[in-house]
Amino acid sequence: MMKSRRLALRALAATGAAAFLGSCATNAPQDTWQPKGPNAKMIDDLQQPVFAVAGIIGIIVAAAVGFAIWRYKDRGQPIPEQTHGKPALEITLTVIPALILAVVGVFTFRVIFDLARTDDTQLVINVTGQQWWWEYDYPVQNEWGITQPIISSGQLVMPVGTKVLLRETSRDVIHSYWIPALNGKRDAVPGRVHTLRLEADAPGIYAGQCTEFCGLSHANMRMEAVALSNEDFAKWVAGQQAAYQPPAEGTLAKEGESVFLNQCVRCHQVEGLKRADGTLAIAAPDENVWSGAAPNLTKLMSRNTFAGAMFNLLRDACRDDVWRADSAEFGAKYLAGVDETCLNVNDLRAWLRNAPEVKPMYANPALLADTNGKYRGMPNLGLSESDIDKLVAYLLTLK
Amino acid sequence: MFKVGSKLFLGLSGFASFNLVAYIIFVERLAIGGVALSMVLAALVGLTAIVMLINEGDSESQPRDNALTGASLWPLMTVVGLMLLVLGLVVAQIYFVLGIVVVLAALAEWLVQAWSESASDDPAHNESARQRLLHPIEFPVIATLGLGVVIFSFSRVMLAISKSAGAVVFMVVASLVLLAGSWFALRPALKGALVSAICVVGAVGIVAGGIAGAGVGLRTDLAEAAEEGHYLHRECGVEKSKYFDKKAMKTLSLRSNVTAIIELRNGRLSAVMVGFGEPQQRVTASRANPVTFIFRNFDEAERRMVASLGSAMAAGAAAPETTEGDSHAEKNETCTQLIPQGAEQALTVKYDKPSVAQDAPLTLTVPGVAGQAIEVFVP
Amino acid sequence: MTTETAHDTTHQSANVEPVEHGMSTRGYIVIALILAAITALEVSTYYVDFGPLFLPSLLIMMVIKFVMVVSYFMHLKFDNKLFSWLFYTGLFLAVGVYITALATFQFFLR
Amino acid sequence: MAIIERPAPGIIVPALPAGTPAITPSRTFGALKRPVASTGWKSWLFTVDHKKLGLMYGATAMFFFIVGGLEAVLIRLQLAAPEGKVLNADLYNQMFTMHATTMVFLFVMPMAAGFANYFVPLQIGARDVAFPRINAFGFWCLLAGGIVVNLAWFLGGAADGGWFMYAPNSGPVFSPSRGVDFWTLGLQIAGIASLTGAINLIVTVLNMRAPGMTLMKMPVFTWLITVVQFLLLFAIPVITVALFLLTFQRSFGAQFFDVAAGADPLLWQHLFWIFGHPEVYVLILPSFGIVSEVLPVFSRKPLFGYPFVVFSGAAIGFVGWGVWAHHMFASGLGPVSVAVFSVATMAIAVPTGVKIINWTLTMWGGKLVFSTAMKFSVGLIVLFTIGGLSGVTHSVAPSDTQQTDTYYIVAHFHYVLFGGAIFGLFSGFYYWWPKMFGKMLNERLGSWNFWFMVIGMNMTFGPMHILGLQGQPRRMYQWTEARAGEGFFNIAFWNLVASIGSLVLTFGILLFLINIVITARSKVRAPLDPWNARSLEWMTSSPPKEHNFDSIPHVHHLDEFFHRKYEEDPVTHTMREVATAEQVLAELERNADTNIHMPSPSYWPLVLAAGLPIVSLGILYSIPVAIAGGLVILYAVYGWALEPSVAVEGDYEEPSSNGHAVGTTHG
Amino acid sequence: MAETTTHDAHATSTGLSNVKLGMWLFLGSECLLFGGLISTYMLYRGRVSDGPTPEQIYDIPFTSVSSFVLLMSSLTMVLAVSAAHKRDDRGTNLWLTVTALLGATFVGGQVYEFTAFYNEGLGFTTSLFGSSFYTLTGFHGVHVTVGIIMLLAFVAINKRSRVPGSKSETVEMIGLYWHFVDIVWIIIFTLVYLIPV
Repeated sequence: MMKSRRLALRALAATGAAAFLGSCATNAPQDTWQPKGPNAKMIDDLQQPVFAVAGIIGIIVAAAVGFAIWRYKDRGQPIPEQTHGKPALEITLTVIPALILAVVGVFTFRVIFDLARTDDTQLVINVTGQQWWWEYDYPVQNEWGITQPIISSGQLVMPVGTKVLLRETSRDVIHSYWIPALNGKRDAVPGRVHTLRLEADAPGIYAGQCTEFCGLSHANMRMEAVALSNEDFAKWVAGQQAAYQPPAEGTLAKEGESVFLNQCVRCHQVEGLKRADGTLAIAAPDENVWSGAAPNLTKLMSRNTFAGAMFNLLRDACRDDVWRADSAEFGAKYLAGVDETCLNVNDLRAWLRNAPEVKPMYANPALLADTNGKYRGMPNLGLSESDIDKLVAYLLTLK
Repeated sequence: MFKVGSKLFLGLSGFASFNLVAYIIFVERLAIGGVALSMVLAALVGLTAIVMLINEGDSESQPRDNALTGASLWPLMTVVGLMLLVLGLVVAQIYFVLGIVVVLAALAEWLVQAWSESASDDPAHNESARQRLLHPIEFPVIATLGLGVVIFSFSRVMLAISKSAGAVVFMVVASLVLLAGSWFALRPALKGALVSAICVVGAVGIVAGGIAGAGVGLRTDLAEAAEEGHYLHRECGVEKSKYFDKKAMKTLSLRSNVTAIIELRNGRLSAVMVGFGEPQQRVTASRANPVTFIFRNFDEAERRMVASLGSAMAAGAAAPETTEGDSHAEKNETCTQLIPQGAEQALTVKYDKPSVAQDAPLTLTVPGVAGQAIEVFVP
Repeated sequence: MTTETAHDTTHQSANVEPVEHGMSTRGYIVIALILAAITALEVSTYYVDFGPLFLPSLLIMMVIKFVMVVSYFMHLKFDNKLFSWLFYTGLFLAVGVYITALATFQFFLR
Repeated sequence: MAIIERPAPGIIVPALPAGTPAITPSRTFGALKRPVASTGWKSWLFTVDHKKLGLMYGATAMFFFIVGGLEAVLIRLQLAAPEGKVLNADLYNQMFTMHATTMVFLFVMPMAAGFANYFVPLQIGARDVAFPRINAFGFWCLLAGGIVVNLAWFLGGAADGGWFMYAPNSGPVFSPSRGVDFWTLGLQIAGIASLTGAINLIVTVLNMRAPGMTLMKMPVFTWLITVVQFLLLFAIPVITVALFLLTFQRSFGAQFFDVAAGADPLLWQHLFWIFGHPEVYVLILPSFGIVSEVLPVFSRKPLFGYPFVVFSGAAIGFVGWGVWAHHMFASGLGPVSVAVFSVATMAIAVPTGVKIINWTLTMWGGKLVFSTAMKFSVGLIVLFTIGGLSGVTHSVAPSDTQQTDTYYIVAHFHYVLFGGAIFGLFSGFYYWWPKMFGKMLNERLGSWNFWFMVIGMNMTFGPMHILGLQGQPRRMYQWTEARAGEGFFNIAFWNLVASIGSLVLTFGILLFLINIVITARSKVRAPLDPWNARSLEWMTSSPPKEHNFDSIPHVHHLDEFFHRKYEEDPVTHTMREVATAEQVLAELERNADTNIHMPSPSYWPLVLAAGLPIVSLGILYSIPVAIAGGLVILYAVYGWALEPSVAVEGDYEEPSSNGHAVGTTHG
Repeated sequence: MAETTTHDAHATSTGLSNVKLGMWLFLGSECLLFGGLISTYMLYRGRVSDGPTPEQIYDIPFTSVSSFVLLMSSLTMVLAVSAAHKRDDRGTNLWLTVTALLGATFVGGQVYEFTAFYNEGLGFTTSLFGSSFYTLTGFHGVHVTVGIIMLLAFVAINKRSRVPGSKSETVEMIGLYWHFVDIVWIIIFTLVYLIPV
């Protein structure tokens, strides 16, 4: 009897208690109960009462069962009358939950349609998922100063207080885009264009993760949405559109550029990068990678992450500095990008040394028969340590 | 414990396992042969088990010397199969496979017959034993084979004659069947032999027709179509192409969430895209990813939409899905069919190279509508 | 049916199982002819332009044919209602579920 | 004694005319005789007895339960700490795919099928199911399917696309191992088992009830099993289509899910979930049925609102067809579809709630006896309620977009399926064990088993609510410290708790296995009516005779057995005993039917089912093998078609002179 | 295959035959199977990334005739059932054979159609239309073929008088299956062949 009560209490702990404690004690970056934008707020406002009602009903049921256990335990009482039920009571108890749900249904309806609006968009960003990273592509929108398309990956940068619409699609399997603090998730389905509204109230970084199982490195396919104030966003746009600055002759970085041209440019595009003969270097990921795309590295060091946001470009201390900056300072800190002192050299070098070892991918040449020899993910390039030194130096210039 | 039957099967199983081991060691591992031999072995072991399990039904002590051995077709069939096998080694694999099938079938029949003949003293019962074991496999196999031959012959006849004649022949054959059936039904006094004779004549006729049809080959338009790939032409001009534009689709069912809808209205092209309030003149298409456009024609004339695929295409790489990649690939464009007013069609295109690698901008145009183009930007 | 005439009809009829559904051979042939006629009409839509009636008329003819075969050839009309319930449950479930599923491909943006 | 009604040897021998030859032809047809043994392993291999098949279903399911459970433990070990190294990503993906597949298709479904097979005929007073050979065929299909699915472990890796196997991730490029092929073909074969079983049981229930048993006098277990069979009947063909499309794509190059050709990956999702959602009810309703049997027995009181329970079960079965897209709220169906399916999903909560209310009210005012079976049933009410309520929270579609594909969902369906389906099945084990084996499971150990399972289950799945709401997605082979957060709700702590809980749970289930062994070794026979039960299955010996009932009882009441034992006192409305169970049985025995015909065992179901995996392997490895398998199938079908359901006399062994049957001893 | 048990000898609760009830349940289930295949086709019929479109290769006159033949086979099937009920063995066998032959004609036509389409450039892997068309009509064709084998097998077994259980009921079951295959074709003929013009 006592045990059963404890059981009932456990039941409460599982569903109900989280509702009361949820708002005060947590700091998990993907908490679904801490909306940071109007879309997520809409969802939160809808779900909190539902959780509360569900908790209360759970308590009532558990209490009723507990009471019955205590009250009607066999203490030698006679076998009771064989009653078969009371229809009136039954119907009442059927109608009450139906009514509760009807009320919930009405509110649900409204929120569903509000969240599906596409006619009040202020900024459109194309988002393309592939195994196991996201590509962000800002189509030309002169009102935002985007006069030529910007292609980025790893971090989605967006202005604060703006109705951003993501047009999602995928290049291979189904992925799902999810920034819990800004909105619910929406699948990126190959062959289809789906929309997702995002809007952030304050500058900052909002974490998310791919939530549709997408193969080996599903767990490592993360995303971060960076909200900047409008001025900072304009600066970011200008920075992204800035012309390519080749490294100075004779530097380590210049040698790195030629390593890049030999190796990396097969898949990775750097806008404005020219070959020795003066022609533009055009990456050909379509010939080497199954998804036909690899992250565009033009302004790599303006981002904080690499390899599908699995690794940080910043050392932990520098990263914490950016993540925990208050709204006023955040923009400046973020736009500072990555410099040599803050660069997370270890992870970057490990990645360049042997990418499939640190992130599970289909890069084993023996298993590529089904893809006509194309990789799924970055292969082991077999770079020498000095090549890696040069490359790191070069990558640091991509800012 | 071990009696004649089980000894035979045990011996066979041993032989098969020896073969399998030898095959794996000397020939190759886990190829078709290995699988087939393993299956044979498994089957033999199973048979052995069954035979032992059911005790073969006979004890050795029973007199069996008076059992008569009947004439048998199966040794002959085995030889035929072996000949096919040898032939197959020389000529073509198909005979080899056929030979294996015939040999196996004949051996199986032979084994069962031999076994059943010594099963008991009573020939009638022996025969019924054989039937109980083999009829379940003989009936369906013979029926399926017979049916297959008739059906295949019939289809060869249909393939050889012209399209309209085909429908007529089809009708005639069916009517004949129906009429013959009705006739037999209405004349119950007809002799069974006559009925059988008519059926046999019919079957022979169809098979003969089939052989003749196979000799003739495909009718001309089919042969041409097969050779020329009629429906693969992509002549993306204003004019109607003979096969490709035959009966263009008027509706496009169940298609949603495309990249852009390209509308032709009053001689103007525009792209409607979700998220953009205004119709656009420029579309961003993600690189190396199949993108789908819907073309809607609101003009009176029949129109088609043409997507240029860029110069880099000619350099090689994968041909887009919509072209065959043969002689038409160098045009580097693909298109919808000519569609009338109010109709729509989808076009799925894959741009492998970015716009910067192209000599000229990638576009969506409509032949016959001058000065209108939607630029496709591929980052 | 006339096939019986040559046989010992008295013996035959004595053995006839109670035929629960009252269709005669003639009845079946009439049904078959009607079905054939509808099929001919269906095919004619391929040659003659029915205009806006095209789709509804084809669907209606399809349903009529379907119901006729089920009711008469499969005896559902004469048989126990339970059979009808079981079969039509499956049928309507299939129609409802699949049309709903296909409809979801239509919504949103064309 | 043979189950087959045949003249006793004593009658036949004198009937032989004098001077009959010593060897009669019929005696020598060993290979061609039908199997007739009623003892020994052959009696199991070729049996068509619904009770033997039920037990075989149960044993198979139990085996796969252990397999699936071990897979689950490995998953939890991997996730106990950040950057887990127990499994690599590839193996982890296979593990969670096979865990779900095994638990759904190879444990809960067959276990429920086992109970259904065993008890539905008994509960309706029938001697067997309508199609005994098809019943046997179904079991062998299930076994063959289970073997084929798991064979992949040894042939290059199991399926790795998740049990939902979303296209295009299940395509040949993205899942290059053979695992998915084995998975599709194995499930296809197991699907045949469900389909044939469904037809069989529906016909049995409709056609073979004891006289007087109207539909509304059927026990609730039988009712809900019938609803389940209807769900299977109509859901299995849908997954069959989906699996065929996938097989054709993977093995023959069809383009169904090839996006470059213009395919729409959502097609798979629709087909899968049109099957998948009814499937959820297929998993849970049998347990609802068991609970609806157990609660009245141990409350000494009829089920409260029997018609409501029955009709709500039917309503769940019906509405269950209109809610599949709630698994796809994040898939981009568009707001109209989402809104419609969201409301439909809320609607289905109502009949489910009705059941919970009725169970609670059944206990209300009763005389509650807390046997282990009863404990599991009460546990189900509470735990399922939690799962049901968390289900309501994500019927609200916008809320679901925050929760779907996170651990919150994992928590939800484990409360529903573990706390619901599996607790129900365990309740059934403890309740019906004496009926099936004539021995009681140890109640003391049972109590320990129950408490370890309750605690382990809540420790494992309770924290997953928190993990999910804190944003931990499902199907991650690793989680990282960087996104674990701090404070009370940090992901690291609760992952560890869940992993420890899974070990507690494992120990609880181990206790059950120990209990089985102890019980099997015990010599104590169970009393005839250990629980003071209410329905027909207890109105026969334990275990039941091969023909179930000596005479088919005439039914006058719901809870017929109870009403034969007790009568209502017209004044006080309390019940008084008028007959003991033994007396009721003796009455039946006195009126035993004289001429009981039982169907004979047969080889063909086994042979037919054996052909299917051969075809499957043939499709994967070599077409000639598939053709050989096809021939086996043809052979079996014809053998079957030519075989009468009751063996002809010649198939029986003649008694030899010393009175022992020839051929019953074999080497 | 129709299974008979000794229970058939007893009266059933509903008074209906087990086998027939089972058959109708099976047919109800088959509705969902063909529904799925037809839906797949409906979704994909217009998706031609390569090769011919439906309108370009469908041969309506031929298909009309072939539908007609299948329809007539339903008539002969029903005559066979009726003969079986009258215990007219000759009539039963005769009409069953005619039904099987008409079915075989239909399947022969389908083999022809597939071969012709293949030559015109529509392979199983050519386009979504091709994959879904061949899958749908192929499944139907397999059903017809199974029906033909059932019919012929029954005739063969019947000639040897070895039909277990009730003969007329077995014929009726085969008949139900055969008619079902026919009504599926009625739907396919309209939805697949006639409508997408």
